[in-house]
This record gives sequence, C-alpha cells and structure tokens, in this order.
Amino acid sequence: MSSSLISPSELDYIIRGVDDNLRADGRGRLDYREVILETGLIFQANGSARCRLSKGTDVLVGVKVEIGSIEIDGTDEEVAAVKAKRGRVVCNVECSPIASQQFAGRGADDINNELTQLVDRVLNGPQGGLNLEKLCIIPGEECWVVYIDALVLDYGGNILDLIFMTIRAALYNTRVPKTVIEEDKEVEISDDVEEWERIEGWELVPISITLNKIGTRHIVDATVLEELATKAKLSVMVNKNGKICGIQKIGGGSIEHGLLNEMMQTGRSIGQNLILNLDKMLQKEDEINAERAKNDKIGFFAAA
Amino acid sequence: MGKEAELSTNEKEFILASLREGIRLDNREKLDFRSLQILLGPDYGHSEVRLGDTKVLAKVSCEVTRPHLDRPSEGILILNTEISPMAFPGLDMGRPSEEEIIISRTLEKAIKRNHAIDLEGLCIIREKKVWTIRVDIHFLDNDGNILDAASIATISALAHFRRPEITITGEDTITIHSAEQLNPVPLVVHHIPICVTFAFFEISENKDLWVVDPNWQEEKICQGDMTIVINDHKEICVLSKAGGVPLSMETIIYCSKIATSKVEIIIDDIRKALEIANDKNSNKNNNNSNKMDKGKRVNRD
Amino acid sequence: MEFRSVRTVLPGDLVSVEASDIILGPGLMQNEESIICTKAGVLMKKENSWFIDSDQKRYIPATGENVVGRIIGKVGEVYRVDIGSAHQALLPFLAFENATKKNRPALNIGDLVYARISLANRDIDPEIQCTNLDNKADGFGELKKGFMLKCSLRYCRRLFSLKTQIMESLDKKLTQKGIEIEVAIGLNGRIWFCTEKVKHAIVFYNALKEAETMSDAELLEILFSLKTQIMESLDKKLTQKGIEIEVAIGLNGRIWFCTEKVKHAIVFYNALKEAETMSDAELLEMFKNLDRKF
Amino acid sequence: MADRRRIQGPEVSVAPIILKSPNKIQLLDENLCRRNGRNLEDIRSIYLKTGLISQANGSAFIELSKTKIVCGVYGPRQTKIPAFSGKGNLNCEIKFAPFSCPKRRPPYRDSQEKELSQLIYEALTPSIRLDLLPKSTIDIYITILENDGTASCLAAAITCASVAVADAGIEMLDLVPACSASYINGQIFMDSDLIEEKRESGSLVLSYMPSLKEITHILQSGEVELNLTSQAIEQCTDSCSKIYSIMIDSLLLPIQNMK
Amino acid sequence: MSRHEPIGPQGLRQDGRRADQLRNINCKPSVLSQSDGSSYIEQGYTKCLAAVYGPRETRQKAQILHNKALITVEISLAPFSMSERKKRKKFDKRLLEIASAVKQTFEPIIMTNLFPRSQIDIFLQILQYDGGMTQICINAATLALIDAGIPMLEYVCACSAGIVEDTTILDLNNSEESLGIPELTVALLPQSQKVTLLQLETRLHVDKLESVTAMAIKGAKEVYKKLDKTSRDYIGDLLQKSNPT
Repeated sequence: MSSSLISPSELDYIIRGVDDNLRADGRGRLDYREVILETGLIFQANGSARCRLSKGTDVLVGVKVEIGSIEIDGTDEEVAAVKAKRGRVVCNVECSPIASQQFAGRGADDINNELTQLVDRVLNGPQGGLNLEKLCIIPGEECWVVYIDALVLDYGGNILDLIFMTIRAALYNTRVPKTVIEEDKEVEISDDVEEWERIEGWELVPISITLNKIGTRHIVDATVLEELATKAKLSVMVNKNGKICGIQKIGGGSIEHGLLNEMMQTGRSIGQNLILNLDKMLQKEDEINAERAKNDKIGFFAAA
Repeated sequence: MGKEAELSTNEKEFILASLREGIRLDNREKLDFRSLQILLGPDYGHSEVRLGDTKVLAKVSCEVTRPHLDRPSEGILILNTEISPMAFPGLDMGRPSEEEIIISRTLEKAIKRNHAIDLEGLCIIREKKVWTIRVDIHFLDNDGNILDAASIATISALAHFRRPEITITGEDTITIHSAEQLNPVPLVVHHIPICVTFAFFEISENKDLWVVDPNWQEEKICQGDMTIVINDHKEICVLSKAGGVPLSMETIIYCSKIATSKVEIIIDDIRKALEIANDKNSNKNNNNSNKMDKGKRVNRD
Repeated sequence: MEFRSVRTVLPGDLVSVEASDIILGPGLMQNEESIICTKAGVLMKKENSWFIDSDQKRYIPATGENVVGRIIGKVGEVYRVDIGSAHQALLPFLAFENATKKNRPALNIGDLVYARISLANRDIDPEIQCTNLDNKADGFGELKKGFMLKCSLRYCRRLFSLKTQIMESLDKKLTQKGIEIEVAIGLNGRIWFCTEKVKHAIVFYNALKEAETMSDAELLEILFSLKTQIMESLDKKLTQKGIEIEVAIGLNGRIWFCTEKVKHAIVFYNALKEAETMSDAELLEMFKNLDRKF
Repeated sequence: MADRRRIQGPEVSVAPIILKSPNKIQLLDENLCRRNGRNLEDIRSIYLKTGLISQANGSAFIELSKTKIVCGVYGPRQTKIPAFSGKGNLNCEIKFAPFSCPKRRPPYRDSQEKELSQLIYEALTPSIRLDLLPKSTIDIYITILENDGTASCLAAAITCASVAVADAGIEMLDLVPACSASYINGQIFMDSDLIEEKRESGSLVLSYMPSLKEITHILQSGEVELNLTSQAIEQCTDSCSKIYSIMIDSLLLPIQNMK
Repeated sequence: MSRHEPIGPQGLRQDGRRADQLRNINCKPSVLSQSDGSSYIEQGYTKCLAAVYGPRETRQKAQILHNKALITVEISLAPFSMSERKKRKKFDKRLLEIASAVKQTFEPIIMTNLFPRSQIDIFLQILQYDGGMTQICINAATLALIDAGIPMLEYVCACSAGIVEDTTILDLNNSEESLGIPELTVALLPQSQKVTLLQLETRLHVDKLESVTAMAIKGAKEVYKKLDKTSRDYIGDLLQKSNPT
C-alpha cells in the first residue's frame, strides 16, 4: 500500500521537529489536539457518542443494552460464583472503509480484531470501572448485556485513544431501562421512557493515552504521518483516580527501560487531566442536549 | 468470469448489428421466448425446465421440524440455489458471485416474500412441529436467462409437490402416512409468480433496442436488464431494474404489458404440464390403492 | 491416399499393428511392445501413420495449424491471444506481412485474428504468426467484422479438409448471387465468417451449427441450408413474372415442387434433371436463367 | 461459516460441572509460600529444548510444569506477493490445541488466537534483523499443547519462539525472554498458574532483551498503582535474565554435543 | 405488536407527514478527511455516510478492464443502526444485492471510459436505519461522487413510494415498510427524465404501476432540488473563498 509509506525526508523532518518540541501542526510534544464531543445521536441505541479530533479521526460509538443469559463457566467453583452475579460487556470495534482505503474489503480484519480484543480486555476486567454486579437481574440466570460498538469513521491517527474517550462518553449517555422481576421470573422492562438509570461506575471507565516513540523522544496524539515515523507505541490506560488500568505496547519496536518508566508517568498525568476536561464537556453536553430536545434535532454531520 | 468466456469485438458488433435489423441469432423475434419445455415427475415435486438450451432442475422435499421462534404457527420454506461450475464456467468458488445473489434474492422475493405458498397450513402443532419445505434448485446448463427458467422450475415443482398426510395422535406425537396408506396432500399455492427478463442494448432517442429472454451472448453484451415478476392475477410481485441503461417510463410500462402477456402463456404451459403429470400419477395411485401398509410412527419431542 | 477409419476405440484399448516402422499421432501411446489408446474416438490410419480422431473441444496447439484467436492483451512487443488452448498464445508485432519496428499492426483488445501456429511445445507458451512460411499474408491477419461460431475441433477439421471442395464452390455460387461470404476456419474450434448482410450471416451461422452433428453429407447439408437464399432470389425473379414455384429439397434424393401451371412445373422438372450432371457453377447459371425458359 | 472439511465437534461445548464442595483455595500459606512450594518471586522451573521438529528450519519446546508449548520456524522463504518495503515479513501463528484448555477449543483460529499471534509478532520483531531479509518471509508456528494460565503461556510462547528463531540461524539482535506476573491482593505473584490467574486482579507480561536492556513488549491489565507496576517490571526483568541463561544453555547444548 | 392505521383520519401518516411529503433531508458534501470525495445525508432518521476513492490503480489485476474504469460498491451497516443489535456478516445477501444495484446505477452515468484500467470505489456506511436503504445509498453516493469530481453525465436521485388502501404515499419509513405494503424505489436522471433503477418487492397490480412510479418520480425530483442546492451552495462557497472579489 502506497499510503503506508513515508519518505526519508518526511521522516527526518518529523524526527527533528519532535526533538525541537515543535510538530508539523504547531503542537508541542505533549499537546493533544482539540477534542470535539457530542452525545445522544443515535436514537436506536441506548447511548451514543461521537468524538472528533479537529480535522482528523472521527469515532462513533453506540451502546445497546439487551437482556441476556449469564454464562456459567463450570471449571472453577469459586470463580463461577462471582461470575453468576455479574452482567456482561461485549465490545466490538469496526474500522469502516469510509475512514481510509486501507480498510476496504478484508483490509480491516486484523486491526478490527486487535482493537476489539484490547478494548474488550480493558472493559471486561476489574479495571473496566463499570459495576457489573449492578447489571445482574436474576443471579445465575439473566443479566443486562452491554454491547459497545465503536465505528471509526475517519482516520487521522490515534484511533485507540479516541475510541476509549468515545466509549466513556457513550456509557455516560447510556440509559438502562428499569426492570421489574415478576413472580414467574419473567423480566418486565419498564415502558416509561423516563424510568432509566445510568450505568454505575461509568466515571471510573479508563481512557487510553498512546505515547509514540519518535527518535529518542515521545509524543502524544500522533497524526497519520507521525504514526508512520513512530518506532514504538505504548498505550497507557488511566482512570479518574490516576490508577493504571492497563499498559500495552503496540506495533514493532522496543523501548528502553528508563524511557518506559518516563512514558508511564507522562501517560498517567496527561490522562488524568484529559478525563477532567472530558467530564466537563459531558456536563455541558447534558445542557446542550436538553436544549436540543426542545427543537427538532438535525443531523450531526450536516450541522458540523 | 474468466477471460475465456468473453466475446470478441467482432461478435459483439455483429450481434448488435443484427439486432438493429431486428434479427436474432436463433431467428427469434425480439419479443419471442425460446421454446419452453416443462417436465414434471415422476416423483412429486420434481421439475425440469428447458428454455432453449438453458436447463434448470428443481426438486422439492419436506420434513417435520421445529418452527422458527418468531413465527411459531408457520411452516418453513427454504429455497436453495446451487450454482456450480457446471453451468457457470470460471466461477469463483470463494464467495457468492453477484449473479448468484441476484438469482437467489429474486426467487426469494418472488416466492417467499410474496407468499406464493401458504405457510400457515403447514403448521402441525403450534410452536412444536411444522413442515419444512425445501426446494433445491440446480442450474444444469446456462444458455442465458437462467433466472426465468429457475422461476418456472421452482413454482411448477412446488405446485406439483405433495406432502404425506399426517394425523395428530397425541399431544406431541403425530403419524406420517405413506403414500399407499393415504393420498398425499398438495401444497396450497396462492398465486403463480413468473419472471420475465428483458435485456436492453443501446437506447437512443428514436430507437430502443431490447429483447425478451436473452440468450447468453445477448446477456454478455447487454447494457442493462430488467426482471419483472408477474403472477396469474396480473400483479407485479417483483420489479427489478437495478441500474443499467436509463429508460423512459413509457418503455417500462410497455415492458410490463409485454411481461403480462408472456406470463399468461407460460402459466398455461405450466398448467398443461401439471395436468399431464397428474393424469399419470392418478393412474399409478389407482394401482397402488389396494396395498395398505402400516404408517410409520414418528415420535419426536 | 486419405486417412481411413479403422474402428471406434476407448481409452485403454490395445491396437495391434503388424508393421514395425509406424508413426503414432494424437491419442496413441507406445507401452513396451503394445500400442494403447488414450482417447475415445475413431482410430484412423494411413499407411503406417495412425491417430485417433476424437470429438474434443479443448484445443491443443500443433505447429502449422490455422487458428482463429482473440486478442486479450498487449505485453511489450507481443499480443497475447486467446486461441482456446490451455495457455495464451503469443503473437509478436513483427509476425505480420510488411511489419517493421515502425510499421506496427494496429490491433485492439477484443479483435479477432486468423493466424498460423509457428511454435507449439507443451513447456512453452504457443507462438502464432499472421504470415505463411514465405512471410506473405496469404489470408492471415486481422478479421474485420463478421461473426464467429465455436464448435468442436473435429467439426472444424472436417470442414477444413472439405474446404477446397465445398467452401470454394459455395463461395462461387454465392458470389454469383451477389452474396459474398468470407470464411476462415480455425482448427481450434472456431469458424469466422463475414457477409455484407447480417441476415445472410445468420443463415450461414445456423446452417453450420445444425450441420455439426450430421453425417458426412454435410456438403448437401450446407447446400440445403443455403436453399433459402437460392430460393429467395429465384422467388423474386419468378414472382415478377407472375409465376410462383414451391420447392422442397429432401436430403433423401427427392425434390418436390409445385407451380400453378403444369407447364411451368414441367419446365422446372426438365431443367432440374438436366442440371443434375452439371457442375455447381453451371447449376447456378441454369437457375439464374430459369426465368428465361419460362 | 463452519469448516466443512473436518468432522465437527458440537457447536457449544460445556465443561462438566465437578461436584465438589466449594472449599476456598489458599493461595499463600503463613510463610508466604505458594501452593506449589514456590515463593512469591519464584518462577516455575523451565525445561527448554531445541531442534525437535526435523522438518522445520528451527524449533523449540518449552515446559513450565503443566504448560507445554512447541514452536517451529520455517524460512526465510520468498514472499509470494512482495509489497514494496525494504524489510522482511514475520508471520506468527499461534494455536491452542483443541484439548489444551479446560473447555475444548475449536480447530479453527479464533479471535483470541489472532490477537496473541499479533502480540508475539510485536514482541519478536524488534529482535530480528528483518532489514537484512528484504522480500522474504519467516513463518513462526506455535502450538500450545497444554495451557496453565494464559498470561504465563503467552510469556512462555515468546521465549520458546525466540529460541526457535535462533535455532533456525536467523540473525537477531538479542534473544527475547518473557515473563509474566499476577497482581493478587496487592502482591506480585511471579509466573502464576491457572488457579492463581483466575483470582488475580491484574497481570503483566513483559518481554525484554537483556543485553540491550530494551523492552520489546509489555502488556498489563488490571487496576494498579504506578509504583506497584514499576516494581513488577523490575521483578520481571530480573526473571527474564534468569530465563535468558536457560535459553542460552539450550542453544549451546547441541553445539557442544557436536564437538 | 399493535398495528396502527398507516394513515390517520386527517390524511396524515403516523409520523405526521402528508401522503406526498418527503422526510426532512439534511446533507453535506465533503465531510471526511481521507477519502477523495465524501458526503453525509440523512432522510428522516435514516443516516448514511459515503466515501469515494478514485479513480486509482486497480487493486486486483484480474479485475482490470482495459477500456473503462471498474466501479466497486461496498455497504456496511453499523451494529447499532437497527432497533435490534445484530452483527451483520460482511457478505449479507441483501446488502450485496443493494450494493450491486447501486453499482449498476452509476455504471452508465459515470464516464468510466475516461479512466481505463483504473478503479473507483464507493463505500457506504449506514449509521442509523429507518427505511429506504436503496434510495439513501444512491443519494449519498451521488453527492460523494460530485464531491470527488468524478465526471458524470448527470445526477442520479432516488426516492421510494408505496401504496396503502389506494393512497400512494411517498418516502416510506421503517414502520411503513414493515407493514408489507408495496414499495417501489426509483432512481431518476432529472435532466433526461429517464429511470435507471426501478425496484418493487411486493405485489402490486399492473395497472397501478404507473401512478406509484409517478409519485416516486415526483419525490426524486424534490430530492434532486435539495441535493442540487446543497452542492451548488457548497461549491459556490468554496469558489468565493478562493476568488475573493
């Protein structure tokens, strides 16, 4: 693919720029692009959000909650007993061919699988933040299954970080209907649109900060070209409390021991700040949405 | 499709030139169908249709199964189109070809979506047992317009088919009777949808160039096609002109009228073939009626 | 001496040959002392040469054979040509009469050519050329317009061997009628032909197609199929004179005809009888002048 | 789409429910000693042998008590459709044997196996001199015969594959030993097995090139304080150095035998 | 499931539209960064993104057409686009059929003979679905092709119409589609007034074909006005920015 190549002069330009703390779009090494956030766009979904990095990556996430059965793993009694009381989260990431021509046909299969597994691992483990026990309806039998589908609509680098941000916003936006358990164990879903609750623990859902090692330094929020110049990528998942919820090196290349510690530190501090900003934006979104609900809501892309 | 199956420039231009003069390679007029032969039987639900050199075989079979959860009181109709390299040389065996999708989707729409066969009558015990009717459609030889031939084969096979008679013996048990014991029951056919395909070549202001029932050479060079599915009540069940040369609305309306008259003739042929086949079967049944065997007892949960 | 058929054979049949010095053609294989057939077909023999004439449809190139091919690509200095064999044939730009580096043939993808196989080897892609051994075009080259019939190889071979006999006489006859027909028979199962009027080509196409499965009486066959044209022109002339004649030519040696007036029928009867011993050219001449007799 | 070429097992398989009183498993005794007699920072003993597969260019087998993994390396061979790039391709495929886990694994590659393949690829590429092998491909096939903890399995697979690549005589910058750790109740359990893994709150897999002091891969899950992570990384790099000497021994053995 | 009357006593439909009223259309060309041309369109609650790449080198050698460009169309449906979450297979027959129809609709319109041996890809992503899949795909693709600057003979605009108790209705939504009433989709070339696509899936008497088609054509013309205005405004803006007077 010609799009995955970078010329030596471009490479040199980027490496030197990073060295001088000045990137092609004027940012410093640790500056994030502006994040534009919208919620509640897909009425078929229980929750949805769209995040954009200005003039670049665009991710849309739809969350659907459905009633499903609890899967019991019979091999380990102790573990099974815990799982019987929990709901489930199912994640899926899809890179649409709309975003980049390299995702056409079967081209996106590998990256879809890699991202899906990564997101699934983070959100399904104890670090996922969500209170899965609250999603259980009848222990051992029925629970809410939270389907999180992320769709990458435009590709301008740094997809993973944006996917996590969007998922967090979409989970905030998700309304789980109230349920009543009747005598014969039939689950009745409340008809009243106003009777809903938020998924507990959404604020502890981690976000990812991806650090790109270019030359001997590292940067955050890389563009497409910068990603091509990257030697090694480290994604650090951080939650609101500043805890590390996952670390993963992505792609080829290796990282020196000392640099690794430095990158983890930076990832954590940037992540915590970003979460604070995002939470502010989410609150603002609520106000905007309330305002919008009065008028007829028109298309998000058309309005943008 | 492999490059071998393509036509040379000479052939393309020749066929176009002859169509402009109103002649087709096989001496047909532009509105003529090729000779149609429908062979039904000897088994119930076995139909072989020949349209010129195009040959399609349809075979209906049935079994008792559980119904779909969302339709507990309806039988199930499965149309299975088998496209093999036998009739389509150079077929890519990996994923379904565009051609195959169009054929199977059009048949599904014509027969299933438009409820040509009564499915509610195929329910035996609600939520537990229904008849599943399966039509296997095999394409034996493709000399063009395989879709029309397939639609004739499918509906005539369904109209010819008879399922064994059953009696409900208990809450969850039924007895299936053999043909010797009780006469098998035909399916309830609500209407007979038939496909008529048009092929369009160059369309200019003064003269439209198009034919009915294109053969494979005509199919190869046409700039677009249109399939109209009409039934015996003069209802259009499916109309599919998926792109291709732009047409004026008058042409489309005219085509629908042509299709209506073609369908009438084809349905007459099917009825005749059914009569002949039924005559044969009734003779056979008279001979067998003396033998009385014990019915097979089926016991499934 | 012609090849003559010996018997029908199937793969695995043994052929007993007395002579020791023999030539084996396609479909025969020597296995130690015996000769085994590897194809189903008719065993043919001429002196010490043996081969099996089979009804194969896939062409296997052999040097010196004439083929009709379709251009499917240009690579460097050669055309790639589909001749119906397992591999595409190569047609160098210089393999045309008077072709030079600067004076190249102008063929496009999809065009048909009539060519001769210059190199056939199972390990190399076949090569073809549009000249005879003397570097002359000799009928080879691009085939303009016209139509092509794909048929079995055997049929092509039959037509090809009868070419001189039928095709040429046919040609003559039709030319006299003002119908020009050009025919190129490829031994790769493709027959190209071209007439001025599309209608005539379709008559010829259908006649050829029908004749494929028929016996050796194809000569009559083709005549028969061209009957329509002959009759058409007859019809025209006679109708102008107010004479109508209906004719049915049976392949079993019987001809039926009918006219309104007995007198005319008798004239026709005698004319036909006379014509029986005539050459084809004379025959047509006679038909042409038939109106005068009336 | 199901694979029609082989006889299918049932679509859904369920492990039998073992009727046993749910006694709580004690992971640590009062002396901070683990169930199998190890200390917290001890790794299991390793058996590592090269050259088991005669047809492969390089191969290795690793065993950490219950965990058993075989790896075969084929190549470098010519890349079928070479895309333009100055480097060679590395193709990793990992497969759990159908009988390797408590639940039967389907015979085709599932999404977890695809991801693990990707992780092993990422861990190994920094060590292999792919820049010397343009237009070539190296195939690494790893089969897990028995799985006793997925994180430790991944680490063992990386170790095993790296030895197999070295055995194939492919130029490398360094060997890549890998090690895993589990976070349980705020303590770090090195090289945990399946029972410990099920009770963990997080895990870490680290692969490390000891001579270059570079980390080729890191994968951590679970909610952990930053300094605990740093501690775990230290412990893992230490263990990697131990594994490194075992890897060297296994590679030297056949050469010494030759003499 | 309760079936409401599709047309209420005042002649208004369930969503408050008149029989011959289109749903609101919002559209915008050039919304994506990586593609050569893109567009976003929503018709009521059906929302669709389109991206066009090309003309570019043909990816598979076997598919090269020596005298014209190859057109490919791929439609994907977001997992959350329908009321029931369903992960659709990439090769869903219905989507493939629509993709094939979209492809054939544009084949005679795009001047493919100008780009031999190359390829033009059209990708369509449905974000939310509320009826009218074929029509929105065609409309979105038209806008994206215009944005990509691919030479076309004409615009294509599509619209659907149905018939319910002898009343023809325009632009069906999902709940109307699920009633099983005849629905007809038309793709129109507004300049030459010709039809490139016409699809009907449910029984309709031959005599009624004309009136339903006429309704759909009327709708398609309105769609055309909207699309035409949007792209004219957009291009006008662009030109004004680059040539300040």
